[in-house]
Order: sequence, then C-alpha cells, then structure tokens
Amino acid sequence: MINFDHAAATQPLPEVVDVMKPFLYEQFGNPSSMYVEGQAVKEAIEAARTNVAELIHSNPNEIYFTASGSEANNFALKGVAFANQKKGNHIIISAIEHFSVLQAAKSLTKLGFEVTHVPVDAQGFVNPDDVKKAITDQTILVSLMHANHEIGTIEPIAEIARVVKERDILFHTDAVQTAGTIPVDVDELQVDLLSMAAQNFYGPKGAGALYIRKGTRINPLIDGGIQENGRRAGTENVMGIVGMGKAAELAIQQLPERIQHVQNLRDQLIIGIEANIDEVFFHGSRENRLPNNANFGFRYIEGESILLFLGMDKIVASSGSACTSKALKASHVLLAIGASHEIANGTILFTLGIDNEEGHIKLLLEKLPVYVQRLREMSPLYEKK
Amino acid sequence: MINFDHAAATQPLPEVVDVMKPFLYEQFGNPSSMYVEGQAVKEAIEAARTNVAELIHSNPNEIYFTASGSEANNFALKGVAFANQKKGNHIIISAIEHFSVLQAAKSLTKLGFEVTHVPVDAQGFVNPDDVKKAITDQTILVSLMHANHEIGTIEPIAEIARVVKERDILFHTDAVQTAGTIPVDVDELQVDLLSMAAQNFYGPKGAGALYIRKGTRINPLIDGGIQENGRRAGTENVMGIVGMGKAAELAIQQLPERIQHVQNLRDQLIIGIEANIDEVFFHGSRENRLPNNANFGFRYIEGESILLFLGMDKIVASSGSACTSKALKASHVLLAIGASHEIANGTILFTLGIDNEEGHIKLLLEKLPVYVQRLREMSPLYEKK
Amino acid sequence: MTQYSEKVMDHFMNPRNVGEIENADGEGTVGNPSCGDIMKMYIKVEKDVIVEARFKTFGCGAAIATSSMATEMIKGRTIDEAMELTNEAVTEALGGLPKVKRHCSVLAEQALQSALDDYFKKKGLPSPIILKPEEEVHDH
Amino acid sequence: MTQYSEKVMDHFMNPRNVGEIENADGEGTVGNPSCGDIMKMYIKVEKDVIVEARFKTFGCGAAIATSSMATEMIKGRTIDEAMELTNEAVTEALGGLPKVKRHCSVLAEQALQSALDDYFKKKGLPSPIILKPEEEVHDH
Ligand SMILES: Cc1ncc(COP(=O)(O)O)c(C=O)c1O
Ligand SMILES: Cc1ncc(COP(=O)(O)O)c(C=O)c1O
Repeated sequence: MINFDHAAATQPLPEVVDVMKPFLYEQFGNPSSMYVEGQAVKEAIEAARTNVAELIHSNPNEIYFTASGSEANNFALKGVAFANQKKGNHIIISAIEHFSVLQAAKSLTKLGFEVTHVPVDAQGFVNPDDVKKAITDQTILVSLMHANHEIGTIEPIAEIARVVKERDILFHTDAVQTAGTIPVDVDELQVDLLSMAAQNFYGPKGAGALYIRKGTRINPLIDGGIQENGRRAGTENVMGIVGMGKAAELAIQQLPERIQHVQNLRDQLIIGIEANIDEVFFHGSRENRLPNNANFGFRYIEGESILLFLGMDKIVASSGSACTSKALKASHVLLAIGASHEIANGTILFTLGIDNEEGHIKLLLEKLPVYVQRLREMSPLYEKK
Repeated sequence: MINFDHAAATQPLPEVVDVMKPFLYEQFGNPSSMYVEGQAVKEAIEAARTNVAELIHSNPNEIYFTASGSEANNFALKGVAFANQKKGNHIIISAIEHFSVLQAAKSLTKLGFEVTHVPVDAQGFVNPDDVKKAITDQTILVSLMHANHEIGTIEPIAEIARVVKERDILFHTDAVQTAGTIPVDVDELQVDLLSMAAQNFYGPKGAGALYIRKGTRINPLIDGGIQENGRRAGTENVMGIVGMGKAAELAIQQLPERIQHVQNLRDQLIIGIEANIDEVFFHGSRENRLPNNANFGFRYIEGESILLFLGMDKIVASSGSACTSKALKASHVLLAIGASHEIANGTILFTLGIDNEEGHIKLLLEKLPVYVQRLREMSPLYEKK
Repeated sequence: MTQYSEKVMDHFMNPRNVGEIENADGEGTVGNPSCGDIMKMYIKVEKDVIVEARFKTFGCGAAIATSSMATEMIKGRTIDEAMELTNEAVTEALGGLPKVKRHCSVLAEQALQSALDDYFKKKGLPSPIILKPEEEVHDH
Repeated sequence: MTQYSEKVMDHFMNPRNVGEIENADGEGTVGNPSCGDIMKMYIKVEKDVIVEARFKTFGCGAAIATSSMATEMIKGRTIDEAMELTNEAVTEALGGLPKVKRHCSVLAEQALQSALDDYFKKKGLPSPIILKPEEEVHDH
C-alpha cells in the first residue's frame, strides 16, 4: 500500500509499538495505587508526559492526556466556556476548523453561548484584523487551528495571539496537524491551550492531549476521579499514553529530517501534477503550508472515482468529495475558501509521511493523468478541447 | 502478587491480549475510510460492538464506545441533561455514586441544573420510595449505580425503574462493577442508559462503553466527527475496542463459573475474618452483594498501615482510608452508610478475581489477624481487654 | 480493495456505453455537482425498442457503475419494459451496493425516467412518467 | 514494594518506642480520626534531658514511622534541643517522604510540641510553645 493519507492517521513506528507492548499484559498496575507496580506505571505515564511537553516546549504539569484530538478540542472549548461564563459568553472560531471544534462550538450555542465564525481568504488564511473586529467585551475564548487538515494552510497564530492577548482572552489552537509534524512552541504561538493527537505523528490511535497553560481557568470535560490532576477522570489508557510519549520523543529527534523528506517528495508531486494535468486547482498557500500536504481540485470529475482508480494501484489518498465524506457533504473547508461544489467534489488530498519514497511519487505521476483523462471523458461536464 | 483489588482493575486475559496485538501495528487502517484495510478495522470494531451488546442483552446499535467508565458516566449525565433541558432541570442520584457521577452532577448544578442525592440505608440500599418522593415535574434523569464499587451492594434497579418509568423519566445506571461480573440485562433492569468499563472484566484499560436505548434523547459529550454514529467523535482506540469486545465474549461464556469461583473464595474470606478478628464491621449487604466483594472495617486502626503490612506478603487490597485516597478524604460511601470516620479510615476492601486461589485466602487469614493486633497495640484508641 | 463488489468495480473500470448519442430519441439529465453526481442518459429507439443507450456521468464509483449497468439493462428492451426498471433491479444486477451508495442507483433510475419522459415528449405523446423532484433523488 | 523509602518501612515495621509512659512528665495528643491520624506522645524528663519518649499512633505508615523517628530523635536531648526539632528534620532522617505524606511529619512535630507544652505546664512554668490550631496541622 502506498499511503498518501497521513493526515488521517500514521502507522505507529516500531519503537512506539515496542514501548507499548509490555503494557498490554505484563506491566499491570493501577497508577493511582500505592504499590510499586502501580508506581512503575505512574512513572511511565509521567515520562510520556514529559516527552509530550517537550514536543511543544511546555511543562509536564501543563499536559493533560485525552483519548483523541477531538476530546482535546471539546475539553478546551467546553471547559473554558463553562469555567468563564461569568466573564462572558462569546467565542470566536474560524470557518475552516475541524468538525470537533465546529460542533463543540455549535453545542455551546444551545447553552447560551454565542459563536462568531471568522472567514478565511482564498488560501485559507484567517486575517488577524477580522479576529480583532470580532472581539467583543463578552469574548472569553478564541479557537483557531494551527494548520488546516485539508488544505494544509498554516495560520498566523502568533500574530493573531497578539491581538487576542491584548484583551485578556484565552486562546486555543487545534494543533492536531502540526504537533509532531512541524515545530510547535506554545510560547512562540502565545496560546493558552493546544490540542494534539498521537496518531498524527506515528503514535497510537486513541491517544491525544490538551496543553493547558498554568493558571488557565478551565472545567473538566470528564468530571470525577483524581487522574490527570483532577482535570480528566477515568482509568488511564496506559498503553496509549506511553506510545504517545515515545512518538513525541522520536518526533523531537527526527523532525528536521522528516520535514525535509516529505517536503521534497511533496514538491515533486506538486510540480508533477501541475505539469501533467491541465485544469487543476491548487488549494491553500504555497508558502505557509504543511510540508507533507498537497491538495488539488481536478475539474469536471469527482473525487471518489479518482480514488478508486488509484486504489487499483494500491495508492491511498483522501478526497474533499461529498461521496467520500460520511456526512455526504462536500468539504466545508474547500467551500470556505471559495471552491465551487464541482471543484470541491473533485478534490484530492495527498498527505505524505516518512514511509513514502520517490517511487511512490513516480507511480502516482504516471497513473494519475491517465485516470483523470478517462474520467473526464465520461463526464457530462467536460468538453474536449 | 496476590491481587485482592480487582474492583480497580483486572489483568487482561491472554485471549484479550492476543486479539489486540495485531492492531498495535499490522492492522493499520482508518475505519472511516473507503479502503479494505479500513473496512477490516471497521468490521473488527463492529464485531466488538456486537459482543458488548450481548453482554448486557442489548443491540449493537445501542452501544457507544468511550475511553472509560468515567467518560460513559459523564456522557450519560451531561448528554441527557443538555438534550432534555427544555423538559426539566432536575436530576436524581444517590449519595454513594462513583465520583464520575457525583462530580458530573455537581458540574451540572453550576449550569442551572438541580441535583437531589437520595440517601442509602446502613447496607447501602437506595429505597425506591425515596426516589419516588424525590421526583418532581422537572425531573429528567435518575442515575443510580447497579452495584457499589466499595461495599458491593447491588441496588434494586429494576424495582426503582418501575417508579421512574411510570413518569417518563430517563434512567441511567453505572454498571462498571457489574457488567462482565454478574448477569446484566438492560430490559430486566429497564434502564435507558448503562455505563461499562473493560478493565473491570479482564479487558484493557482505556476502553469503556455507554449503552443508549434506541430513541433516547442525548447530546454527545465529545462533539464532531462521524465516529460512533455521530455521537462520540475522535479517531477510535481500535485496540482498546477490540480488546473490550473479546473480554465481553469471554465474560458471556464464563460468567457462571467465574461467579462461583470468586464467591466461594470470598465466602471463605468473610467467614475467616469474622472468626479470627474481633471488633470488625462487615460493610454492605450479605445477600445482595457482588460475588467478589468483601469489605471490613477494623476498629482502632488505620487502613493504609494494614495494606502496608499485607504488602510485605505481596498481598494487594484497597482501603476506605483518607490516607489512601488521593483526595485525602475518607470514603464517602462508608460515611453515607453511617460508618464513623474512625471505622471508615480503618476499612479494607477485598475484591477477588479469577486469578485468586484458595492459597491466597489461607495466607491472608494467617497474616491479617497478626497485623491487626500489632497495629492495635500501637493505637492510642485501643484498650486491650 | 474497496467496499464495492467485483461487479461494481468491473462496471466502474470498464463502463459500458459511455458517450453521447447525437440526435438521441430521448435524453435526460439528473443530479447536480453540489450533490456530487450528475448523470446524463441518451436513448435511441426503433419500433418501441431501445436499440442504443449511452451515458455520461460525473460522480462516484457507484454512480458510474449504475449508469453503465442501467444502460446495459435497457438495451434491446421495449419502452414499456424500460419504464419498469427500478433502482433495486440495477442494484441487484450489480451484486449490491453499500448502504450509503443506494442513492446512486436511485439516480440511475431517475436519469432513465427523464430520458424516457423526453422520448415521449419528442414524439408528441403524453408522457406517463411522473418525474420525482430532485430533492427526493438525493436524500442528503 | 511501596512509595516509601526503606528507612520509613523499617520504622513502620519495627517502630521504636511504642507504648505509654505512666506518670509521664509531658504528654500530648494531636490529630483526630476524621483526618485519619492521631498521635499521642509521652516524654520522661530528667534534669532537662528527655530520658524516655514513647508514642501511640493511629494512622498511616508515614504517621507511624515519623512517630517512631521523632521519639528516637529526642531521646537524650535537652528540652531546648527537642523544641528545635522540625518536621523537615524528621522527614530528612527518614530519607524523605512522598509529597502527599508530608503532613504526617508535621503531625509528629505537633505531637512533640504538645507534649513539651504539657511538660512546661506540669512544671508550672510558662510555656514558650505556641500550639498551632488543628486545621493547620492537616491541610486537607
Ligand atoms: C462504579 C464505578 N463507576 C465508574 C468507574 C470509573 O471507571 P473508569 O476508571 O473506567 O473511568 C469506576 C471505576 O472503578 C467504578 O467503580
Ligand atoms: C485538525 C484536526 N483536529 C482534530 C482532529 C481530531 O483528531 P482525533 O481523530 O484524534 O479526534 C483531526 C483529525 O484528523 C484534525 O485533523
């Protein structure tokens, strides 16, 4: 299988699997107990916390493990909203956030909160001025993603933070696509909260974390229990946490080479597609972009059928098409940057990883133009020139 | 190690570990994707769902996987509260619920909900009449645990359900201590929602589930995403889910023999302690009791120091003592059944599992009386007779 | 490789009857790009028998496969027979479709109905066909 | 086996100076069962020197070990020296205590202070000791 769908999940590295295995069975013990077995488990969790903290240049006591990026996002939005409702009821997010932010915000509107969705430009950038204008004296939280999961645009978080922090408003960023993929520093970004997910940097599924800057007012999403310093109840997924820690450690070590590797391949892919296929739309920014992300709209044809052809060559990618989304709706991100329904439905997202090789790009560039042409010839929208 | 602390966590069975292992690494695939790899993962998740459904005599489409019992409890309470707030704002729980229910309810009081804590009698039973009296025309949810995690008392859920269901009120039960341990049938219990956790029946940590009866109005706790039928967002912890499924399957097969095994040992333990140590308080009901649970207050002495002595013989148990709770408070369950602080602090909880043997009980009964006597002789509260 | 049956994949990879028919006796288009599918169907009719059927489709694998199968199924059939063709029959002929893709087979039925409707109208006959409004075709 | 150091476990398993002193020169009790710890300390004083010290403790491992260590540390010391004994010194002598158990060492200091206070009072001397209220002893 040639995986160009790393934004959805990366395969855990062997080193990650190795540290997890003992916790399947042997390393049994309750981390909250007074016994040594439990203490060993606790130490493993705290070591993982330290690694995850280092990944984003924060402190271990600011890291709260969750079961997913979605949980981290819900924790941030709902936790801050409920804890600060005496201060205000207004939240600002962007139009291109992940569904877990969009829907968490929507749920809050049913509980008396107000949500402003700031727009993005044609490349997917939020304009700091728009955020500034959206702020009211009721604003308690701004939540803007660090990089978009579809079009790869990296938002000017630090610049926006200046606007937000002037006003004593909490700032959350969804860094699921950046933590472990590009350098992330909570102090440079000036954020108070930041969401991560292990499956995005060669860690296990079912492990995420929320960074909460010391002193931030936030309520638990999952109440009860003493785990995670009283902020997230529930018996810990020890294996997942330990795997996330190892994945963070490896990411810290390997980040520069990983970035170079995927960016090099990604650039070959972009150049190749633009040279060999006409009427393609490049989505997102060419400069401020995730190094592993390429996103193209292929005019006149639909995404799932492109993926099906690629699948015959064991090439896996993702699509902005309504047909491949379980909600059967075209990507809200693509529509927000002004893509037509036709283009959104004909969009393919390629996200690269460390397991990709030049041969993969070669094969793709050999096959894709053929498939695109075949599908266009079947399309009622296409007129051969 | 001799484990008498199975209420905290059980060790995953080898069969459970075996089904989980492939998902560590090889069985890689996104269950929401259109590819076969993803489809295989999806099928594994659905098979697990079917097993968990069978464990409590429900349907697979009524099972929603979570990361823990605590998440299931928070999901039930907050999800029902927010979805039904137009109907009313009153919730009834008992005084001896798990912290995840108590604290979730407490959080809701800060959002305009009202919570009544019905009392329990000296054996820990909720009286159906008390529930009936507590119901108002604002009541939208009653949440009462199936069996208590400390004193082992099994509540008359079906009887209480009759009172609750007369009034078109939703009924949730926290079955973390019963699902997989004793027979649980959602139709017999007449509950609308039921929480479970895999680590309580020889499954992995970090895997739980909420049963939601078809047609129940509930909001997600974790919004966004299409996973779990849109009711719980986040990349699935595939390994945990698959492990929980296998653990459920094994529990269904082995329940009668497991019960007989632990109950037999447990009864030896109770008889032995009562015969060999004076001034002990038996907590909970002798009849309607979890088969693996024995809970005793040892007068004049403190629980942690008893556990420390037992620990020298590699015997692990749990205590109601303030010293062993991370909150440094004596068990709220013991106080609710009328135990004094002295007794609560001197209480030891023994919870048995399938890995216990007669030899374990023998050793305990040989050692414990000696340790109790040594500690009593150090105690300023004790006067030798 | 995918959630589709072999037969669906065969009709997707090697679609039958792709193309247009100039001066077709009936021609119908359903769907729109916002739903992700557009189907255009053409029929040529001789003595009440469909002698040729072609299609062009913008859409997913199921949309293309059902277009292909539907055109295959009406070739050589009388107009009356074609009018009886249901989406269930197309789906069955394809060896089933994933649940989320059922609407594509409905689209194929609708494209055919629309082409038949056009056929009656072109002949100046009262059309016995009641076209369903677009929204019902796509239930998403 | 546990979170405690070997030294703590030694003093817990083999506590020194357990017991009462009849007609003690000073005697003090601190804590209460709701906190989970009660310490009772007895001292026998000859010529300003503590010649004997005993304790009885209801409490956790750390409470018993600090009682044992504290009594060891004051034996043979003058009253003035004993007054200087801090909870930090007891903790250090035990090779440290887990963070959540620090309050136990505070309790030992308080029990000693209370016994010394009693000693002064029994002698009819003004006590230089300011006893902290119970709540400050236990911070939970
Ligand atoms: C009765 C009861 N409910 C809920 C829970 C919480 O389960 P988890 O630790 O999986 O969050 C427990 C934990 O032991 C429990 O005993
Ligand atoms: C930007 C972004 N945020 C949040 C999430 C949710 O992460 P998870 O699937 O771990 O819940 C994703 C998932 O890919 C994502 O891309």
